[in-house]
Amino acid sequence: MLEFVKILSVLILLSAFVLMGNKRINSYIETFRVQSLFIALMAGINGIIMLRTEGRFDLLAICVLILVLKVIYIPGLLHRTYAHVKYEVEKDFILNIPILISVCSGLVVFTYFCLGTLSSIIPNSIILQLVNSVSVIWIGLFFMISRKKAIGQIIGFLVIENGLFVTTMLGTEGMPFIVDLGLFIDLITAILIMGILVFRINDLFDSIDTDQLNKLKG
Amino acid sequence: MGFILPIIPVITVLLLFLTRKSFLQHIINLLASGLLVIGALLLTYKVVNQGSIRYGFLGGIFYVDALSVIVLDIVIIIGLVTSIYSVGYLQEEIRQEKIRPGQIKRYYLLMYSFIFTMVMALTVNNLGLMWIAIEATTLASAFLVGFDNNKYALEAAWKYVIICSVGIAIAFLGIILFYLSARGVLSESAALDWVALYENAKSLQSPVLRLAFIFILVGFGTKAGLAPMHTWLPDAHSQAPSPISALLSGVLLNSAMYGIIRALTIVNCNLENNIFTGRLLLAIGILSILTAAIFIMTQRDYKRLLAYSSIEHMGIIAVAMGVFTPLAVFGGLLHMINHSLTKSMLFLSAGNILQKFNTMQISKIKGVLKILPFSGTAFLLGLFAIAGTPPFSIFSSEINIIVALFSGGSIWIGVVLVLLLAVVFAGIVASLFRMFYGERDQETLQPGEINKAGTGAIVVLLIAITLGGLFMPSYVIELIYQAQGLILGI
Amino acid sequence: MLFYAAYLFKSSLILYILAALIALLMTKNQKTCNILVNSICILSALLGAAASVLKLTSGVDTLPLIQVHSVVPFISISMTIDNLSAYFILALSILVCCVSVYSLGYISSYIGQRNVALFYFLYTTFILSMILVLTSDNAIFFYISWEVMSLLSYFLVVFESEKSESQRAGKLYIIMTHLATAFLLVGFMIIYSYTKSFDFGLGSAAAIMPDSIKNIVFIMFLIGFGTKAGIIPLHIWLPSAHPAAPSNISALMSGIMIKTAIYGLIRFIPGCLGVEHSWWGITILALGIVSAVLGVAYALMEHNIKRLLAFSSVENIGIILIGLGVCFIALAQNNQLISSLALTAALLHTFNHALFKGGLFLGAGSIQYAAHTRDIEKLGGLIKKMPLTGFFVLCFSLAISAIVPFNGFISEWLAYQSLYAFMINGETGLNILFILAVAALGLAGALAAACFVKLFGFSFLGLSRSEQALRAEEVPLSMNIAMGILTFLCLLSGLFPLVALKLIDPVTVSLGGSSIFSTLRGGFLIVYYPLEAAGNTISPLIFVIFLVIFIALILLAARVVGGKYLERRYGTWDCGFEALNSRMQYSATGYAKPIKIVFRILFKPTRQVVMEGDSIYHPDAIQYKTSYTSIFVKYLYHPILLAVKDFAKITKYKIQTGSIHSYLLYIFIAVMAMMLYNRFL
Amino acid sequence: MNNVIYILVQIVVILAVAPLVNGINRKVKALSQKRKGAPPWQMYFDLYKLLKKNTVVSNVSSWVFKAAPYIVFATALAGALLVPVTSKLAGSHIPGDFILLIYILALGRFFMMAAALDTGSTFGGMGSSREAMISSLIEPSILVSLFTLGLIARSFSLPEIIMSVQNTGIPLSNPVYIMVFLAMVIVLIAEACRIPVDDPSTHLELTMIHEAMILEYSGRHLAFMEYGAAVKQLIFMTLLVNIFLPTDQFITLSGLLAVVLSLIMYVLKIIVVAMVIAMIEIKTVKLRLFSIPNLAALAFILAFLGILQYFILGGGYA
Repeated sequence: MLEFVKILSVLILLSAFVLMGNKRINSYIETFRVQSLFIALMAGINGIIMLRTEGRFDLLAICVLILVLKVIYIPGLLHRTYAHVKYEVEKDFILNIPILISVCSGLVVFTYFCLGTLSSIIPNSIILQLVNSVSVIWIGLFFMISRKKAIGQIIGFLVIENGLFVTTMLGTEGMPFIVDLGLFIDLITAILIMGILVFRINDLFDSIDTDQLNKLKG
Repeated sequence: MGFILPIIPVITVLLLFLTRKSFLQHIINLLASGLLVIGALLLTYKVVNQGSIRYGFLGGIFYVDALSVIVLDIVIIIGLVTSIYSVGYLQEEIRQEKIRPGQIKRYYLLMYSFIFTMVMALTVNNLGLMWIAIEATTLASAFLVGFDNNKYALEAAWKYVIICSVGIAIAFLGIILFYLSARGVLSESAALDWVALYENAKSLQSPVLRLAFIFILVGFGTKAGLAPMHTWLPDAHSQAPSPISALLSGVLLNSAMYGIIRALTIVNCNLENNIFTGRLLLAIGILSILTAAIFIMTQRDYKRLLAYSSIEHMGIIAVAMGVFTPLAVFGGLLHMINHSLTKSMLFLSAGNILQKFNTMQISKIKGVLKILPFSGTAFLLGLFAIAGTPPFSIFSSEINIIVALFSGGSIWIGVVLVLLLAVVFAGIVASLFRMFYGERDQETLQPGEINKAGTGAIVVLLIAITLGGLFMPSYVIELIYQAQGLILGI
Repeated sequence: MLFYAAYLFKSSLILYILAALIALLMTKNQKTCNILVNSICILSALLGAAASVLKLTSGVDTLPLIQVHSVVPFISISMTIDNLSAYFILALSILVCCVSVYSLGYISSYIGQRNVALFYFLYTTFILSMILVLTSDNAIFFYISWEVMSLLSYFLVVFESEKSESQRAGKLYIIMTHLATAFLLVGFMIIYSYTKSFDFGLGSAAAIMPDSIKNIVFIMFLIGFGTKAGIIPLHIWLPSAHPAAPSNISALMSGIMIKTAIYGLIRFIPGCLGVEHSWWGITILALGIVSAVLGVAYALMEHNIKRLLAFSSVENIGIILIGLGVCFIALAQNNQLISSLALTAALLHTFNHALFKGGLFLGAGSIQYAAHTRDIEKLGGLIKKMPLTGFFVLCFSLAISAIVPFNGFISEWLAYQSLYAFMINGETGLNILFILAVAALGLAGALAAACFVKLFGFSFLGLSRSEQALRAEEVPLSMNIAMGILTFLCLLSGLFPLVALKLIDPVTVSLGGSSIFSTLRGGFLIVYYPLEAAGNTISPLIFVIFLVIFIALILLAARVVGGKYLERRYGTWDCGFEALNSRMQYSATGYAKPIKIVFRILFKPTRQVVMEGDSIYHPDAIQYKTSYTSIFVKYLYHPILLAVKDFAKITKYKIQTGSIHSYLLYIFIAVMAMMLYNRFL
Repeated sequence: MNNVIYILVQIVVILAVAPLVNGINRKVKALSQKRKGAPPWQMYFDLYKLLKKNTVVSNVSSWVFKAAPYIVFATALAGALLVPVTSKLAGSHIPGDFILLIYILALGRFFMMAAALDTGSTFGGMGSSREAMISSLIEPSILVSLFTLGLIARSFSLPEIIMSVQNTGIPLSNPVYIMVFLAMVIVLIAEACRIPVDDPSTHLELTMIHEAMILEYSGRHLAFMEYGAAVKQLIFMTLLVNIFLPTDQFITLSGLLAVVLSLIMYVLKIIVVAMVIAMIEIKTVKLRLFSIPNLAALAFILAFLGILQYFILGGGYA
């Protein structure tokens, strides 16, 4: 059953790549939705295992939370936000897709290389997942760097958070429940705040292109 | 006694929700900050006498010791000063019709939730919860930064939220690795309890810890405004309302630095030396000071200048922690205190200047000393203080750090530090001093202080930092020594 | 006796503090504040002088005064007074006494105009800080008081803050001095890293530190103290800062404050490091030569009296440094007699310069008080309006030009003697430097004479060149009394040099030198030096007596031979054109022009002539503008400043681009870099 | 007692000889111009006459103007005390060395320059400023040359120097002395305001320096100014003849006769030097003001080379 977990972690990484390959904001959101779904599954599997072994529900609860929040609520919220703000088709990313993709793969290799120091003390199965999830974080960060639109950056941030979730669920044991809970609350508020800010930006700047946010320099 | 500290802000927030009259809101604000100070002082007294305190309830997540109390006191005292200042500040803003009376409520709500998050961050003993609280500080203060709701403020807020969230996320990765490094050593519940971690530091897995420290350094470093993660800081500090800038600079940075110090303690204890952490911290610290020096030299906006000077001082503290000798740690902690007092004083007096002249452009301002005799003088002296000129208090901590550097063998870093500090001073003088002198050219401005109470607070701070340079109250020193012991594991 | 010294000294300190407090309290009642503060200052200055004389004559070296330790590590107040500090405090006290007498009248013109109370607060604390600098025996405390001194003097420089020149001067001053202080701090810290102590455990560092480090520390001290002393090329703050301050403050700054740097050099380099390499002394000597000549050369070009005086301070610092340099070389070759002889020359000149330069600045103050201008070109004929001031300024001018019978001559003569004593048996390479030093002293002396003929002649003699000079009248008595005392002291220590030398001798002895006093044979009135060479003897007093006799005889002869003295007053010869007016007089610019042209390499003089009118052959008016630029500012400071500024401006926008993407990229890179570091650890 | 005699001799001889030098100088010049010229002792008459005349004082001027002549003259005399005209009396001398001499003369010069500014006349200022330039340029040469001699004689006092020279054979036979001698000649010309530096016999504002300074003086003031200048000139000549052309060592006998003899020798030497100077003045033309620095530089180089040689040869002259 742990095999599923491994596969899922790979799938999550893949979804990150796919996200990087996307061109349109709507498709960002969808890809994110899919990625969150994978994570929910992963949490579910781990949860079942944990329920069997230790009889703890918290991971299952987290699974539910993820489903509710990240698969349903947040993408919907983003869709709505995006629907409100002005929308014109334009090239959203600073480099072209192939280069971005190759950079991402480079990131994965880099992460693997840098986590090499741990190989002696942590079982390989965990290293694999660790590498995958950490690379997801870097890819998310890189996504934020590479996208101009505000919403693109929110998505990137969400991907980073996803990466963090996956990392928390390394192996069988997750973080203490309260921490995960706090993480969720923070996440929600963060997204809300960012959403509100996006509205305001759109009001004041008539665009959500963050390249226009460059008045403060020096 | 400590557990009331988080509660007071919560109650305040609830009360503020209920009240409608701005008058009442001011009263509540003052009362709350006063109560906080009393509570904090009692707590400090207790800690000084009986060392660390752990509270049983909520699974014992509340924990206070000398280190957290130092930062806590800073938070609450600066909080008091700011709240006193805010009253006059907000009234003046309303008089100038920059904000609507309705916004006062929002202001206080945000401010107290901000304070609440910071108090939380400083009173929990669980790295995870501390992280949550610190992340929450970003969220609470985001709208405060964007409070003026113009293009610039909004841009600043956006950058603030994005960059800090990203940074903090990276810090969380570090915390996960901490957790991972404790696999098989500690039970799950205790695996993030930093006391437990500290006690079993020797048996944690070093390679994981090293990675963890890197992520935590970058993550909390972002909040603490260390270069090259500092980029949000000048924007946020310059665009936020002045009292909030004071809070950000005097308090928020320290709480972030607190997180780094906690992690640092464990990692050094585990590695049994400070070579690894020392190099990273020294590099980042010196880089921060250098960056600040470059930016201060040709700065045109006085609030930005102050912000960069905050970066510089965080850098100094980082250097102190990197050296990690008793003297250095002592100096670092002392520097935390002195810097927050001085810097918040500067931001508050800058706020007066801003409200008087309605510009942040240095070149547009003349004759501050004539128009604002008190806050102008405070600002001038404060600048000398912040640049590390004796007899002000920042000098006394800087000298400790420098001595530590030189006696710790890293002479050349010491030389670089001293010269960089001098350059920063030169930069401040060169770019900022012209606004103090000369006749006032705007006839519309009539001399005289606005915001009397606030100015009073400023003057009190000024006196504090002037005397603090030569004579510290001995129990403060006692407290610092305790914290130093905790950090060094003596 | 020693007990009394400490007692007196402490009481004078307390009095200064009292004065400061009184100044703060009496913001309303400025007149009484003026009188009260000054009288207290005079009293405490006298106490201080008495204390230091007692100390110097007591024969005991160090006398600990105050020890207060604060809870903060390394922050402690610890004051000790030894012979060196006692000597400098003596100079300080004498000058402070006179300046305070002067201020009684001088500041009365400020009453109502400016915040006199604030001024006096700064004034007294400034004096206090200088005393702390001179008495602190702990490096950190020294550093603190040094910085406080700079800070207070900065506030005094910008006291007349509405003038943009004061602001610029203040900015330049505080920046330069703070940068210099950083070097000092580095020096102290490096010493600390070896000795692990901040006390002036004199000579303690010498044993432990390796040579290379000692050299570095020496350079640090040289830069640090050199800037405060205003040696060329670190002098640029000085000619702008001294004129900006009120004149009585300029007197203190030029008379004492820049001497604290000399104090520091003597205290730390022989005292703490121990001089082992001759090149230290050689460097200082060379710097001294350059400062002496260039300083006075620039002074000659100035037409603002106070700028002129400031530049001449640079010259005198140069002369002092020549003495110090010789002293250090002698120490390096441990030739005690010559070293102490040279040190005596330096210290004596320090003292003398405090007297006459203080006096000259007071004179400049009186001129401004009376004529409301510092521009020589606008003055003239003042000696008829204000004869006393004129006479005193004349005496100071003679003294500073090292002309017999005033005190300046004695110290320069001693400098010559020490050079000579060295050359008798020094090695060739050094001797060439010494000869250059001799030439430099001569040139500096002559140029100084020219410079002060210009100052005196153009401001006091001839016709008044402006309205306000015409309307000038004699200044209040107190101001003249102050200058009178200083003149008297100049003459006294010029005629009876041994008075001063007796006080210097303990200093040189306590600094490990051998007493030159044992070799001062002859009567009390004659300075007599049998060195290895045959004795060189001078006695100014005898020559003054001769001069008086001769003048008497001449008058007598004239009376006898030429009969009664009949004088006819008539206009100056005007070549038969219409009567002479003030605009026909020679101008100060014209006066300095020959030398400007001779030394044009230093000044890069520029001029522009504008002919107004239709034909250039019959111009209605001719405008003649001339100016000069200091080569140091032009070729040393401006380039550096510009480079730094441009660098900062460019990098500023390169780093803080305003684009959030680049900001995120920084974080990204930071993490990656650290992870790599960790990987390769 | 000795001192009294010494002082008297000094004063008398110097006062007596000083005007003669100018006279001879003028005479030689006159002859060279195929003129008969005034007798050599003309200047005595002039001084006497000036003393008897009553004086005109500019109504612009102050006490400095009137004090200056006396101070100039007095300082010149005081300086004269330091430069023994004969070494036969120099056994006892009054305390003072050549540095004192230079700075005493500086006192006189200071007042002369100041007084020139006192009348507010353009000529005065011009002369004063030129004097300032020349004096400051020539000062290093004087000091360095005398330092050299002082080093050789191991003493700064001029009598000692003169004594020491006498037992080194013929001074002008060794390079050090030659260099210093040449330097001193230039110094003398500059200090005595002679062509090519200055032209004492002109009143053309383009050329005059010293004359411009004392232009406003008349009557007894002028007399003392002139006399002072003459004395000063004689001081430098005396240095020259007694140091570089010593003759006293050839006078073997002692007592009063020796003194008289050496004084006669001295006067002869002075006359010769005066003539030589006159010849130089005849042969050269007045330099442009701004080529005088070159002359001064030459003097300094000579002096510097002199002392350099002294050091290189290891000071083996004493």
